[in-house]
This record gives sequence, structure tokens and C-alpha cells, in this order.
Amino acid sequence: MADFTPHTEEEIASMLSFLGIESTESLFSSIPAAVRLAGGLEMPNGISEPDVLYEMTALADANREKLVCFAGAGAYDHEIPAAVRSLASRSEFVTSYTPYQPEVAQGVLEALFEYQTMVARLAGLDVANASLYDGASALVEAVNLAVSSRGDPGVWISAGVNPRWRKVLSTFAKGSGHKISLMPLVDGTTRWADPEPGQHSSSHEASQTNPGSPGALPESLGAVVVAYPNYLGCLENLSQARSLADRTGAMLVVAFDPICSSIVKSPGEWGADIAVGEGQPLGNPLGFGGPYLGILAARKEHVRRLPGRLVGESIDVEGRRAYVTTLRAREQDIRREKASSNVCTNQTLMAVTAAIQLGWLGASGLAEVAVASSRAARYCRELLCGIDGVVPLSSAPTVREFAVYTGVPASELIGRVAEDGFLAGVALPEELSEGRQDGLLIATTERRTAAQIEGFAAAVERALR
Amino acid sequence: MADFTPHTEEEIASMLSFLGIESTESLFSSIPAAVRLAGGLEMPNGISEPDVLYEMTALADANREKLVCFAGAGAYDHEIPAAVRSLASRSEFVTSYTPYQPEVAQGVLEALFEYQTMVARLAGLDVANASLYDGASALVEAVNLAVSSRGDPGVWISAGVNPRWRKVLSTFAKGSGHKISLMPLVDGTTRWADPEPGQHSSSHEASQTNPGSPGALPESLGAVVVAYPNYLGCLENLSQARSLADRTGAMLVVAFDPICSSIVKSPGEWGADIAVGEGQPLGNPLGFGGPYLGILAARKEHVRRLPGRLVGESIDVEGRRAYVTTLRAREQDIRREKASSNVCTNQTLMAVTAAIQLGWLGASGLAEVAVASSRAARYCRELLCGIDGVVPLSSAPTVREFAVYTGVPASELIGRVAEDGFLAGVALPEELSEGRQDGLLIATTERRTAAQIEGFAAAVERALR
Amino acid sequence: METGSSTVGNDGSNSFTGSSLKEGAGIHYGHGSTSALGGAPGGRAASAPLMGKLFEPTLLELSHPGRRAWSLRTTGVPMYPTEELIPPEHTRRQPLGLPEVSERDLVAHFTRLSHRQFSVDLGAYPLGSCTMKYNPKLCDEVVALPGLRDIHPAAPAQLTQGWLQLLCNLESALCTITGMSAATLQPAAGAAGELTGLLLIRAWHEAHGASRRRILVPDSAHGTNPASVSLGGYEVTTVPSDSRGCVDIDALHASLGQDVAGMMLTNPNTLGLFEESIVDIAAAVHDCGGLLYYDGANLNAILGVVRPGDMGFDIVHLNLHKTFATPHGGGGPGAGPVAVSERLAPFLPGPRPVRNEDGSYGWEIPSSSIGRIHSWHGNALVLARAYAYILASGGDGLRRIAELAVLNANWLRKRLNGVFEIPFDRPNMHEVVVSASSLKRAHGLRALDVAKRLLEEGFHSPTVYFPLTVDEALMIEPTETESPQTLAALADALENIVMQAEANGPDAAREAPRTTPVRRVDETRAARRLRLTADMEPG
Amino acid sequence: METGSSTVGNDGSNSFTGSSLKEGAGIHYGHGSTSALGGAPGGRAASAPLMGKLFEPTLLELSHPGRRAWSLRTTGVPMYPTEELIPPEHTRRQPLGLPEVSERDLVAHFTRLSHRQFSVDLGAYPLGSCTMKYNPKLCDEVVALPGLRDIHPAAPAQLTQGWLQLLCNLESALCTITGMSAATLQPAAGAAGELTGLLLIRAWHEAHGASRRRILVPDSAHGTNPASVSLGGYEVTTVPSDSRGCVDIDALHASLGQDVAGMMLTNPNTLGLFEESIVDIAAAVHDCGGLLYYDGANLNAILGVVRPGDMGFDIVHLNLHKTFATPHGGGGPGAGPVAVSERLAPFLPGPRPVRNEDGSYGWEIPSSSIGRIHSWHGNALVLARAYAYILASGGDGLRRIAELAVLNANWLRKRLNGVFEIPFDRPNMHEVVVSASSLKRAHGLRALDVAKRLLEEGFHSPTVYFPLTVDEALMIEPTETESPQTLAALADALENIVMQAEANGPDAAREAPRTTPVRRVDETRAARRLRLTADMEPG
Ligand SMILES: Cc1ncc(COP(=O)(O)O)c(C=O)c1O
Ligand SMILES: Cc1ncc(COP(=O)(O)O)c(C=O)c1O
Repeated sequence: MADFTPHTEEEIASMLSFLGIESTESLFSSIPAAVRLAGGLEMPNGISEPDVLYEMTALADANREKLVCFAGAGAYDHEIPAAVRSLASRSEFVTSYTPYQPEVAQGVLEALFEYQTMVARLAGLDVANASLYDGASALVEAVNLAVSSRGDPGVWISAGVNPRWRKVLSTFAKGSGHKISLMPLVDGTTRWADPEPGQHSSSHEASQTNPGSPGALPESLGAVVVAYPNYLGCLENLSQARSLADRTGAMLVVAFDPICSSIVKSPGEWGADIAVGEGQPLGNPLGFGGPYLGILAARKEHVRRLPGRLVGESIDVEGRRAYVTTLRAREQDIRREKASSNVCTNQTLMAVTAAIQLGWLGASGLAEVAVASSRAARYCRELLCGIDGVVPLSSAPTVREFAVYTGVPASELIGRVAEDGFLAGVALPEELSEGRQDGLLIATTERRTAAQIEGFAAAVERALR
Repeated sequence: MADFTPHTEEEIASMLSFLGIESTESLFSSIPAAVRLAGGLEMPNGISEPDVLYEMTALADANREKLVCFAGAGAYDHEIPAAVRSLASRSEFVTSYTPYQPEVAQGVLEALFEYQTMVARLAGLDVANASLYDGASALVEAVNLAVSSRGDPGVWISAGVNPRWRKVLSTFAKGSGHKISLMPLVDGTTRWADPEPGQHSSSHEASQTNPGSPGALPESLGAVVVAYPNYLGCLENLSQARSLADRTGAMLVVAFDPICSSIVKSPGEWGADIAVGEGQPLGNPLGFGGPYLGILAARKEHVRRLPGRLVGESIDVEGRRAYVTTLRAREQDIRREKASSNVCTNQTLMAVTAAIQLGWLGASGLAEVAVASSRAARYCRELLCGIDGVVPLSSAPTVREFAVYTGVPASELIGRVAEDGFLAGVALPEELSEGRQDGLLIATTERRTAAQIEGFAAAVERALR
Repeated sequence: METGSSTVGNDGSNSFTGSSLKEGAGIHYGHGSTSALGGAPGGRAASAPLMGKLFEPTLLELSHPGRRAWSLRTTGVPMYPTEELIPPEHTRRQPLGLPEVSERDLVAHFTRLSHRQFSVDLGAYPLGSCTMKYNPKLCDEVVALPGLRDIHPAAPAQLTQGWLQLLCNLESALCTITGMSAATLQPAAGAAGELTGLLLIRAWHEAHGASRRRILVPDSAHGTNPASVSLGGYEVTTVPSDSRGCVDIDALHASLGQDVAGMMLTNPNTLGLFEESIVDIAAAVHDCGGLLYYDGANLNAILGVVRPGDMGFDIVHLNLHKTFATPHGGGGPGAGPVAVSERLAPFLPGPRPVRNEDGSYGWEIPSSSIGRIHSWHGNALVLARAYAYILASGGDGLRRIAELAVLNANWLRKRLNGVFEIPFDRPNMHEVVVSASSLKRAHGLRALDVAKRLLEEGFHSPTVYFPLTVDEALMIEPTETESPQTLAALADALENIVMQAEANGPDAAREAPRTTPVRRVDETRAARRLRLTADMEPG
Repeated sequence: METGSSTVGNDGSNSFTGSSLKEGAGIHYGHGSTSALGGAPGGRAASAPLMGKLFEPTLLELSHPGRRAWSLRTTGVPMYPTEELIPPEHTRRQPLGLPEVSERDLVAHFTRLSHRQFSVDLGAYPLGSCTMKYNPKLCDEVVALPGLRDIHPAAPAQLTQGWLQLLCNLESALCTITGMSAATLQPAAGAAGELTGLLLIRAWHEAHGASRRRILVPDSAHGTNPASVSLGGYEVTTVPSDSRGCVDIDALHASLGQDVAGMMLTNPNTLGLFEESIVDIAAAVHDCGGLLYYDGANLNAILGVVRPGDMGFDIVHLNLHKTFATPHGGGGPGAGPVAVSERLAPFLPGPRPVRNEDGSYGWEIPSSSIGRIHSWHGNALVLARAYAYILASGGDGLRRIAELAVLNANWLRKRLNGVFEIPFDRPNMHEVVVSASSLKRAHGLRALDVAKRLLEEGFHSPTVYFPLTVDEALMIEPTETESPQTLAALADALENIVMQAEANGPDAAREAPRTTPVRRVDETRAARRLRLTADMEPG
């Protein structure tokens, strides 16, 4: 068995004798015998390193990894260059803890400062924190921040926000007590219509039923939440959301995509108070959904209420520039039940990775990734919509992702097309496809070649025959 | 295209203007126009990183990598643990030059000092150098050392020494003028018989004809060279070689295997003056034959004539322990045409890797690898020799490698068995198989499972039917 | 672009203020003046300030317009003009402002940053409560397997059977280890697990018609516990510790009532002490209808020895980045699965990976699920690492881990007795809390000074000032992967720090660290003259 | 086991001399006394001496009997007793004496060693003649492809078509770049290539019935050139340089004769100067029946600009670890392919990879082959890296590399003019040699002092005292991957060193380096009190 403990039996014996006890069992004498485990864990004994690798490889082989990826929905198959992989896997970054001792943690701290700067610039806002768990948790934290600053539990959220993120928001709303109303998409863009007064539906219901019918505008709200581009890949004009927020005193929370943001208006340009996003596309692998990177950026005014870690620049006693976590009084280890969030362990390594990836791409590279992904999407959309029976789900402009109806239930289609070596996309939930089952969400990245796209279109055509 | 140069066009322009020249072309004005290349290299333009990876992957996929390996012959399929891979690929080790500035090269220097210590212990000798190119070059350097110290160009070499290494020795003997005589194997062990006086065959002929007939013992020789275990995997008693060396004033050079050496007598125990070996099995991948690691260890007396780099312990001006390359006066950059060898760039990274691997294994682990490999060989040999028509090539004791006759030309058999997913071994040259073509050399490592060995034996049986 | 606003000087040994610049030698340093930052101009990435202990310029300062590292695949996709792709009213106008560097400078920058960072791989990291053990390199290779790494999370079950099996196997291993019946792997960290647990408590009570508003939390609890309670919509009732460092049973009884939804507890607690009355505590909480939540951050101490389920806990979160050796990544990622007893299983988040009757694997939403708590399925690659670690360790290895973690911590306690005050000097579990209060009284030295001085000796410092219940606390968790020699060296270093203070006064410690990449950092200034991005003018 | 014989002290700041040991605290430090080495006892790997600049104990000192890192595959192979496997007369009796450490300590040790090592990835490395350019990470991924990395070299051609194609493609790319017709990829480094080339010269002359005994080598040549000549069985005739730093043409003519087998030349030469008379030189050598050998270590300067073949060279070796960016590994591995003109192709080493008529690939031994010169096919994975680099760069990129390498070096020459003497101050190629002789005259400072002082600034030093033809030589090769800002910083640093010496005297440089992991090392002691292994008693 692989054993990562160094102790020899003699060492154990002499340490025990230093402690004046007989056996390691005696180390546990403060544990009531009644609850102690007799006979050890009911698990196989340990195995060697190559045996583990063998078992894990068998599991890995049981996944269909070589499918050409047309799925997105918040997780994108972008290129990760060797330099980024290599730097991000340096063990100093990988095996260190949260930078509690800044004197020996300038590596992570400076990288996070760079991350905060770059993400703030991408979002067009003043500040960004040093990461949250994922897009969903960033959304939850942003809404918590908005609701608690504004003192109003009312949340209007566009159905164009990632439905899985909305579900997470609903789950946590049980604790925080937010009142969430879901605003439907019509032809791919949000209908910010007014729900009946008093008709605030709890998010849980909202996410389980189709979007309710519009009602009246409430006097006050905590947050207005919209996605740009939205889950269907569509770009919508956010002016209406911004004025809704103004009229209700709410904060405007924009869920943005850090890749597209290089070519489309930034949350800041649309007037967002807070921007949230999924940072996976910035150098982190698909990894079956994690670990990803929750992005949160905001206007300077909100900085003392921000959730999560913040790195600031300062100096050391010799006047040399140095970085340190700051505004710690917001955090749980100091403020306990009054903290702005309970987050402690976050996704630092993913943020460091994102900083490296953004450094590798630079302004021109990031825009090129976005443009190339969008070109691929356009080409793919053109080919698919040329197939009998395939129609676009909306007429709104899309960027690097789009939705179609195919006439065949999406899950079935995905299964058929997989046989030809393609992951066809992600099945749309009925709430976003007018109750239909054949809504398919398709994404492309800069990695998709014309040949792959053509092959994919041909496979879809065969599958629909 | 992937471009690793940082210069922007403006920078180039202003640097040129600082130099007072117009274009980069002018940088080359000292090159006669007549020989300058017009129109650039006739090669495709550069391509991007992912495109390169794509092309290289296509080449990699055109090799049959998943064959279960029963080939050895100096290159062995041992386990390389993740820790070794990870440490050996740290960029400080990978991207540094020869440690000319010891103040900033203690990492490589200390690792090499550890390597030298461990290799010397393995060989049972006093000192080891910091690596040579591969087993063959270690052999060549050892013979050069022996011949130049003893002042006699005569070299008696056992046919049990790796035939490819012998070929390299013969090639370089053209320059150094060694007189090489090949001593045949009889039933797997060297027949140190005496060639006719004056019948020294030049190595080139020797390696192209079958071993000549025995003759008389010369008065003096430079080197007596023998392998342990030899190319057929056999262990032979080296006392005779030692006394031959004694009688002729030659140095005894033993080609040893660093893995087996943990369980069989070390070169030092047999009385070797110099030990050479191939260090690939110590943590370096098969890699289609390189980069590997030439091991050379020797008795202390020879230290001032050793080829290659040597790291010694010293102190810095503050009295702190420090390592530095030493006895530099042997080397080409100081001694030029009088240097003990021309080696400059060596295989440092492979030596560092070997140090890490030896550290991971420790004494018990290395012996366990050797024992497990030998058990697998024993099992494999038993199963194969139970097949009709398969007979062992010799009756001498073998360790982790052995040779058989199968009745089918080895190259043909290898081709057939590959279809079942096994690399059956290495075809023996006719000089080592009594002129037959069906000699097959088979090696096993600790990675070979019983199931693989049984599957292999079954595949061989099918192939022989 | 950002150099202009810099507020810092340099260490005086900088030699790059640039005649090259003055001479019109054709080289321009990025966007800003170079002198403000003591010469950290664009692009000068390759002159390592490492040796000279200069600061490392930021990537933004290394930027030089027009430089680039990137190259993208040749795709053959039609080159639709950008204007056709993005309608003008949606086009970004703000400059992106990302750094422009060569790959060479990018690599140099982050490699140099890595040399300014302590890590487990460099030395002992006895940071209490954090279980900074060795992270097997084996697991790095596991998560680099393309069949795990490159799988899209929305790929349907039939295409991801390997992943689903892995997750199911891990869930069942975690249940075996904790003595629970089912688990969710979604929570991305311990705190997320806590909040999940609180929502499970809420859902359970709601399903049973009860409305309860309080959660009991010991005063020694980790800060995430009370923070999670608030986010779960509950009130925190703090339960004091008794003189032995454990939950004060009388106070506990006094705090209990019909409005108590549950209690959070870590056992061993943050003092490294096992709550000996755990069975009584469980009974008391259960008797008044509450649920008992186990903060599993300290599970390392009891692996294979005692199980939370057997102690009476209803809900358990585990910190895989502690107990199960997934590396901490400078602050994350982690994973905080939550395991529950049978009665709570229907409330677990979903979808959950399940084994179907036919042996295949699929997803299932529990009947009364509280809903989803992660964008996808949790920090999957972290989960894979933990699973590999569990396979490697096995039942026997896990128990050995606990034994040696506890042995190491007890050895340190006994060895440090007399060096520091040990507030609760009795057999401890995986960590020991000592107090620097006598140093404070005698020499005005604080726990923080000891911590900083220890950095000079090449050790990471213990956790300081936690738990809050101990004055000048130093919380030391050696973990099982440190050798006895390392423990001895650590103890000697600590002892020498104290002896040095006694012999020569407090200055050495107060001025420490002097040999680290930077010395003590002005935290007050960081908060007052806030500069969180290179664009922020320190206020 | 090795601590006893240590001869060194420690830096005085060591705090580990161990009360833990004295107290009988149950911990023993390896085999030896701990005090001799200032407390570097077995197993104490995890206490990083990094920060405190203590030395790092060797792995052997960290060893503790019975400790281990290894675990091997479960195979199910019958457990034949060892006695049955090895006859007693063959059994090893000597103890192996390998270190016994935990994986955790192994990782810590080598990670800490890596922090004591400068590298390209940390900073500029302007080491003349070595072409220490950035090594693309891309190539690390290429050679980690199992389909390249895990292939046995004896696997027959039909199972290794990918490798054979790669080698053939590389050979043809190298021929295109050098203007030659065929190549061998076997030589493991430049020096091996040189010796191969000399054997080719010998074989050629032998085949033409000539017996010649001398090879001409310029005085500025790299040491491997004359060393290889000797090993090739030839005598070296040194050709002096003229006042312009190039081959003295008159002296060349005087040296030529019918016994000259050939001449070795690097062009640009080691002064970074292009041998302008190359066409005449080639004619002269050819005229008397000699062959012209090109030492390709400096090929970086002329990629895509001029080809050795077009200059008249018959044989060329290339240093792939220089020009083609394969990393140098702390001293190796490299690869030194040799390309030749058509008339020499039949003599090349074999077997050579070839493309068969049917498009498949195989091996072939040239008709008059000099024989094999590597155990297998050369440093294959290094070759794969170089091939990937060539693909990425392409014909256009290779030319750009030469242009920028030369531009950088010329910029430095002009910038450093006045700072140092420049013995041959005219347009140079990829490197420039300056002289510290005026510093020596004025302040007694030597090139070595400048080099050591530069280390403090975070740069690796240039090559010193080479070429031998320049007094107090500093040979600076920036390469094309360093940015103009890096060049400026390097030049400023050098200028400041000189200015500092002029203003404040030589002490700063003489005492340098002070900020490196160790300071100047006593080389004389290393050679006198020789200790090459931990077992060797310094004599
Ligand atoms: C006792 C205890 N509980 C809970 C947590 C929170 O875990 P996480 O950081 O994964 O959110 C920690 C982590 O520091 C802890 O030590
Ligand atoms: C000019 C010159 N020639 C030859 C060599 C020898 O090459 P290698 O070190 O690869 O043997 C070198 C390497 O330093 C060199 O600089």
C-alpha cells in the first residue's frame, strides 16, 4: 500500500514510551469505548500507487472523453496552453494554504492582486474579490450583498440567468429569505414585465413552474439580476434592467461571461453594480464541473461588504511593496455570525490559473478567442439551420452559443450524435423552451475547426433523418 | 504561429535606429552576399501551439504504445512514480545550464553529489562521475580511460556485453586505435580463451563476424570488459576476468545493471576497476532510446583521469557547506586536446532523475524492484519453456532477462505477438545465437502482472502453432 | 499604466533606474514612468529580482503594448467580420487593459512568484485546524487523466459512467468512514457543507412541522460555523467551554429548548480535545428534537477510530482538502461533502449520482431535496483526488493516519510543556493549542511574534489567536506526514525562540522575520489606503 | 552514516542542535552524530532551511533506517524465494546504503534544492556560447505524450512508424536549415557530433586512400573541438586569429598541407563575429583535399540567413539544446545531430531512419557506415522537442529568431561600449565579447568579480574567460527571447557594477555575491580535499 507516513515501528514505540503509554490505542482513551469502532473500517486495505493509477485509469476510460465538444452552458472547452498548465501546477501554488502569513505568501498574494485587477478590468468595474466557488455561488453572494445593502429581500431575476445557478440561489434563499421572482424570456430576451403585486413567488416555486405571468412593479427591490450573454447565448439590451434597478432602488447584478466580455459591452458599461461570472473558461479544464471559479466584481462603494478574500497592496517594514489580505473584518474568522459571507476556502488556485491564462492571452488574445469562438458559432448555426427541421429558438443576436429546436428530444439527439463522436450540446430545460423537449443549446470555442463543425452538422442531419 | 520572441515592430525599429541601420537585413552585412540565402528557408511557415500539438499527437498515435512490454536489452519498462516525474520536471532543474556558477546552482550540484554517492555505492566502488550520454558512451570512456592509463591499446571484451555498445566502441576505436578482441559466449557465459597471438582483430571486423577462435594470452592488455548480468541475462563468475586483468595488467571494466546490482554482486565485489552501466531504468522513461544515462564509477585511484563532470563538496567564504564542480583540469574547456574526454553537455537531468528515483525506492525498494522483476522473469520463463518448441538458449543462471529459441524467426514472432498486444522481446543478433534467427531476448520488470505474463505465454503459443 | 499610482519605494539596491532609457537607446519601458516603482518597467521580466530580494513587478507592469504570448489553432472557419458578429450597440468600447507579455516573461514572472511562496512541498506547515499534510503527487497524475479532466459536466450519464461510478464509490467510502448512510458531494468547501447542513436541518424541521430558530455553537467553534448559521437563517447561541476546554454541559442544558433546531460541533474540538461527553451531548440535543451537526474539519484525528455517526451525529461535513490530502491551492479549491443519517437522506441536494439496478450509473433527485447547491456536481477533480487517496490508504491506512497524527501532536504537547503554557494539558488528539501568554507578560512578546520568528527557521507558523478561548493561542497541527525528526526540529526551534527572548530580550522576535521575501507587512496601511487593483488610487 | 566525515561548519544561525535529542524524547536522528553538520539529522526534511539560508542536508543525511516512500504494483506473480532466484555465489553482500526517506521528505528535499538553483525560467541567462533561450512549455507536453514517451527503442519499425516519421522529418528539416543532404540524429550532444564528424572525415580519406593526420582548429574554438580531434586520432594544428578576431588567412595558408584532413570552424565564431572570408577559407581547405567541419553551436545567429552548406562546409553538427530550444537540464541532455553533404552520406552512422518507397518508414545502414555511435537512436525525446520547436517556428520564425538574436546582441554591444572595452568593436552576430581588462588594471577587479556581482542583480552571469583569445573576457549572448527591457536592465546592471567600482572601490564586487544561496565557493579546497561522495574522507 502507498503510505505517506514516515514513522518506523521503533520510532512509534519510542514516542509512545516518551508519552508513557503502551500502544497507539491508548492515544484514544479519551474517546468513550462505547462509540469506538471495533474491527476497523469496513473497507479494503490500501493499495499501491500503480494499483491506484490502474483503477483510476479504468474509471477514466469508462468516460467518453474524445467527443468533440459542442456543449457549453457555463462550461467551455477552450484551449489551455502548456505554459499555463505548467505554471499553475507549480507546487508552491498548489500546496500552500490561504496566505495568512504574507511574509512567505507573496507568490499567491501578488498573483491574486493581478487576478483582481484583470477581472475588474474585464468586468468594467472597480474591484473584484479573490474568487468564490463557482458561478452559482458568485450569484448567491452577489444577491446576498445586494439584499443586505438595500435592506429589501425582493429579487427579480431573468430566466436568462443559468438555470442551475438560479436553482442554487433558490436553495440558499431558504436560509436567507430572499423573495425571488422569475422574469421570463421572450424570443431570447428578458421580459421585465411586472408580476401582480404581492405575487412574489418564492424562488423554489418559480424554478419549478414556468415563469409566471407579468405583474406590477414593486416600490422597492434588493436586486435585479440579468445575464449577458444569457443562457441561450443571446445578447440583450440591459438598459431596461438598469432603469428597473434605478426605479426600485435595487442593485443591478449582471452575470457575464469573461470570454465574451472582451468583445461585448462589459457589465460596467451597462451600469452594473455587481458582476458575477464563471471563470472556468479562463484556463481551467472542464473537469466534469469542478473545481471552477466564481467571479465577483463590484463598484468601489461596496467594497466593505464584499464577500470573500481581498488582497491589497501595502509595504513591509522596510518600505518594500508587499501584498496582504485586507478588510479581513468582513470575514467569518473575525466577524463570525456577522460576517458578510461564510466563505473560507475558496478557489484560489483557479484564480491564479485565470491570471496566468489572461496573461498568456493578453487583450488581443482574449478578444481573438472570443471572436474565433463566435465565428465558429456563426458557422455552426448556419450549417445546422440549413438542415430540414432545425430552427433557431430565438431571433436575438447570439455570440458564441445558440439554441435550436430540432424536432427530436434533445437527450435522444445527443445520444445519437455521440455515436459519431460529437457531444452535441446541452438539452434545454422546458422552462426555457416553451415546454418543448427538443431545445438544444450549442456552444463553440476557438478550438472547433471547420471540419469538426461540418462533421457535426452532418452527424446531426443523419440523426434527424 | 507560436512566437517566443518578445519584440514588437516599433521596438525593432528603434533598436535598429540606435544602431544606425535601416533594416534587420543590414545586421547580416558581414556575411558575403554570394552565400546568403535568398528567399528564406524552403520550409512551411510556423504554426500555432495547438496545431503543433495536433501534429505531434498524430505522430505519437502512429506508434503502438499500449503493447505490454517484454523487451529489455538495456532499456527497461520500470514504474516511474508520480513524485519522481513531478520533481524531475521542476523547471529549475530542467532549464538551467551546466553549473558554472555554483553560488546559484546548488540545487543541481547537490543532487549530483547525491547521485555520485548513490551510484558509487550501487557499483561498490569509490567514485562515480556526474553522467555520460548512455551505456555505450560510458563503455567507450571506460575503455579509453583503461587504455590510456595502462598504455596498452589491447582490449578483450566479452560477447556478453551489449552488442550495440560494442558497436559504438568499435566505431570510436577507429579514432582511438584500440585493438579489440571479442571473446565468445558459450552456453551463456564468456569463454576467456586466448586468441592466436598477433590475431587481434580490429573491433569492426570482430563485430561483423562471429567471435573468432581462441588464441594465446597476450602479455599485456589495457582493458578486460565483461557484462554482469550479460546481454542474455546470465550471471557469470567474474573471477576469471579479474585474474585475466591481473595477469595482463589490464583494468577490469564491468558493465553492470543498476537494478540487478541491488541483489547480485556489485562490480566492486567482483574486483572491478571501473563499472559502467545504463541508468535509464532509474526513473527515466523508455523514450524510444533516449535521453538515457551513462553510468561510470571507478576506484579512487583513477579519479584524476575520469571523464566527465565531477561534483565535490567544499565550503563558501562563510564556511557553509557548498558544492562545486571539481578537478576541472581534466575537462575539455581547460585542457582542450589533452582532456581526458571531449564530453561537455552530458545527461545531468537524467542523473538528477536517477537520484530522485533511488531516493524514492531506497535500499529496500530497489531490491524489491529487482526481486519482483526476477520473479516475473522466472515465471515467464517457466511458462514459455513449457510451450512446445521453446527452449532456453543457455543453462546459466539468469536474473530479470533470459533468451530462448522458439523455432520461428524472432522478428516474425514479434510481429505476430504484437497483434495480441504484446511486445515479445528483442531479436538476438546471430553472433549471440549460434547463427540462428530465432533467438529471442525477453525481459520483465516489476510492472508485469501474472495475468500479463500468462496472456503473453498464450499469445506466443498461438503464434508458434 | 499602473506605475504612476504606486505608493511604494524600493529597497534601495535597485540598479535599474536606467541610463539605457536616458540614452535614447531605443528601448521604452511600458506605459508609465519607471522611477515611481523603482524601475519596474514593462517587459523587464527576465531580470530576476529573486536574489536581490527586490519585489517582483506585477504582470501589468511587465506589460508592453503589442507583445504577445498567444497563438491559436488554425480552424478554417470562415472569417466573418467582427462587425457582423456583434451588433454595434453591444460592442465593447472600454479598453480591456490586459497585460501584454511574451510567454518567456510570463513564465519567468510566475516562476519567480512561486519562489516567493512557502508551501507544504517546501517545508512543515503546522497550521492548526488546517491539516496541512503531504499531498501525494500520485493524485496530480490522476486528475491529469484526460478521461477525467476533459469531460464536460453536462455530458449525459451514458457518456460519463466512469465519473458516476467514481462519485458513487467515493460517496460510499465517505459514508463508511463517517458512519452515515448517504452523502452529497456538491459542496465546494467546508463552509458550503455547513450551510448545506443547516438547510437540511431546516428542511427536516419544516417537513416535521416544527419551526425552530436557534442553533447552538460552542465558543471554540471555527468562524464558518456561526457565519453559516446566520446564512441558514438561524440565530447563533454560543455555548461556553468548561475549564477542561470542552462543551460546558450545564451551559448546554441551559441553552437547549424547543426552539433549538440543532447544534454544530467539531470533535475533537478546535483545542484538539475530544469531547468526552459526546454521547450525552447527542442525547441532550436529540431529546429536545434538535439535530446534531458534525464539523468534519478535524476528522483526521479519528479516522477508523470512531465515527461521527456512531457518536450520534445526524449530519457531517468533511473537508477533503484537509483529511483527504487534496492540496489547498493557496486558499482553495477544496471540497466539503455532507453525509447524513438515513432519515435525512431524502432531503439531500440533487441530482445525486446513483447506481441503477442494472449496474449502470445515473442521476437522481432525492424525494424532498433541498435543491442544488453547486453549478454542477461539486469540485469533481478534487473529489477524484480524495478518492484516489482513499484507495491508496485503505481502511488500514486511514486508521494509521489518525494514530500517527495524534501521536505526533501528543509528542509535541509533551515536548513543548514548559516551553509554553499549555492551557489544557492532557492527552490531545491531532493538534495542540499552546499559549504565549507568559511571553507576553514577561517580555511583551505576542503569539504573532513567535509565529513570525518561526518563519525565519523555515517552518510555516502555527495558527495564531484561534481558538478565541485561549489567550495568545498558538495552534499546532503537525499531521501524520511529518517525521519525528521534523517534530523535534520544530520543537527545538520554538524552544530556542523562547530561550532567545529570555536571554537577549524580545527584539529578535519582534523584528522577525528578516530572511523572508518581504518582512512584516503593514496591514493597517493596506486597509486604510486601500489598493485592491492596479487601477485603484490608494484612498 | 555520512555525517561523521563532514568537514563543514554551519552559518551559526542554526537552532536545531537539539534538546529534543537530549531529553530522550524518543526521537533519534539517523545514523550519525547530529552536531558535526550543525544538526542535519536523518529525516528532518520538512524544516526548510530555505528562508534561513541554512544549507540543505543531503538525502543521505535525511535518511532514517526503515523509512520508505515506495510501493509497487500488485502482480500476482508467484513469490519464488530470493535464494531460488539468485545463486548464493552471485548474491550481493555489500550493503546498498541508499537513503531511506518518506515521499514527503523526498519531495521537500528536491523542491528545496530547486529553490537553490537559477534557471532560464527564473531569469535572463546571457551565458555566451550556450544560447540559453526560453524553452517552450509546449515541448514538455509533446514529450509527455505516451505514444512518444513510452515506446521501447527496440520495437520494430512496423510498430513505431510515428517515431520513424518524426525522425525522418526532423532530419530533412535540419538538412534544409543547414543546406546539407543527409544527417544522423544519433549523437547525444555537440561533442559527440564533433567526434562523429571527425570519424566521417577519417572514413572519407581512408576510402580515398589518403592518410592524413592533422586537423586545423582556430585558437578561438570551443574546447570540445581540440578534444574531439584527439579522440578522433588526429593532431590539432591551432590557427591563430587575426587582429579582427577572425581566422588569420595567412596563417591558415601556412598551416595547410597534404597531411591536413580537415578544418573545424564555428561561424559566427566564439567572438560572435562572422568569418567574412569563409568562402576563401573553404576553398583553401578544399584545395588541399581537406574537409570543412562546421561547429553548429552558433547556428542560432544565421538561421534562415545563410547555410553552412552554402558556405562550403562538408559536415555540420547542430546543438539542438542551443539553437532549437531544448532545455539544458542543468548540464544535459542535449542532442548533436550531424548533417553532411551528399558525398559523405554513405559514411553516416547507422541504422538511419528512412522513408521507404511505399511511404512506410524503416531503418537502413548506409553503405560505408562508420558504425553506430549511440546505444539506440540518439536522444529521441530531445529530438522530438526540437522537431516541435521547428514546426512551431517554421521557416519564417527561424529567420526571425536569427534576426532578433543578432539585433539583441548588437544593441548590447553598442550600449556597453564605454562601459567595458570591446576588443572587436564592429557589428557582431548573436553574442558579444567584452573585456574587463581595464577594470583589472584600475581596480584589480576581474571578469569573475563582475560575474559574481551580477548574480546579485538576479541575472545569471555571462561566460567568463572564454574565448581564451580575449583578456578578462565576458561573453554575453542574450538570445532572441529576451526583451529589450531585459537587455536594458542587464546593461544598466553591468554599468552600475563598473560605476560602483569606480566610485567606491572594488569591495562590493570582490565580496559578491552576498544574496545568493551560498557565497563564493572554495574551489581549491574542493580539489585538494576531494570529497566526491558522502563516503569519501576528504584527503
Ligand atoms: C474547524 C473548521 N471548520 C470549518 C472550516 C471551514 O472549511 P472551509 O475552509 O473548507 O470552508 C475550517 C477550515 O478552516 C475549520 O478549520
Ligand atoms: C562553440 C561550441 N562548440 C561545441 C560545444 C559542445 O557542445 P556540447 O556541450 O553539446 O557537447 C559547445 C557547447 O558548449 C559550444 O559552445
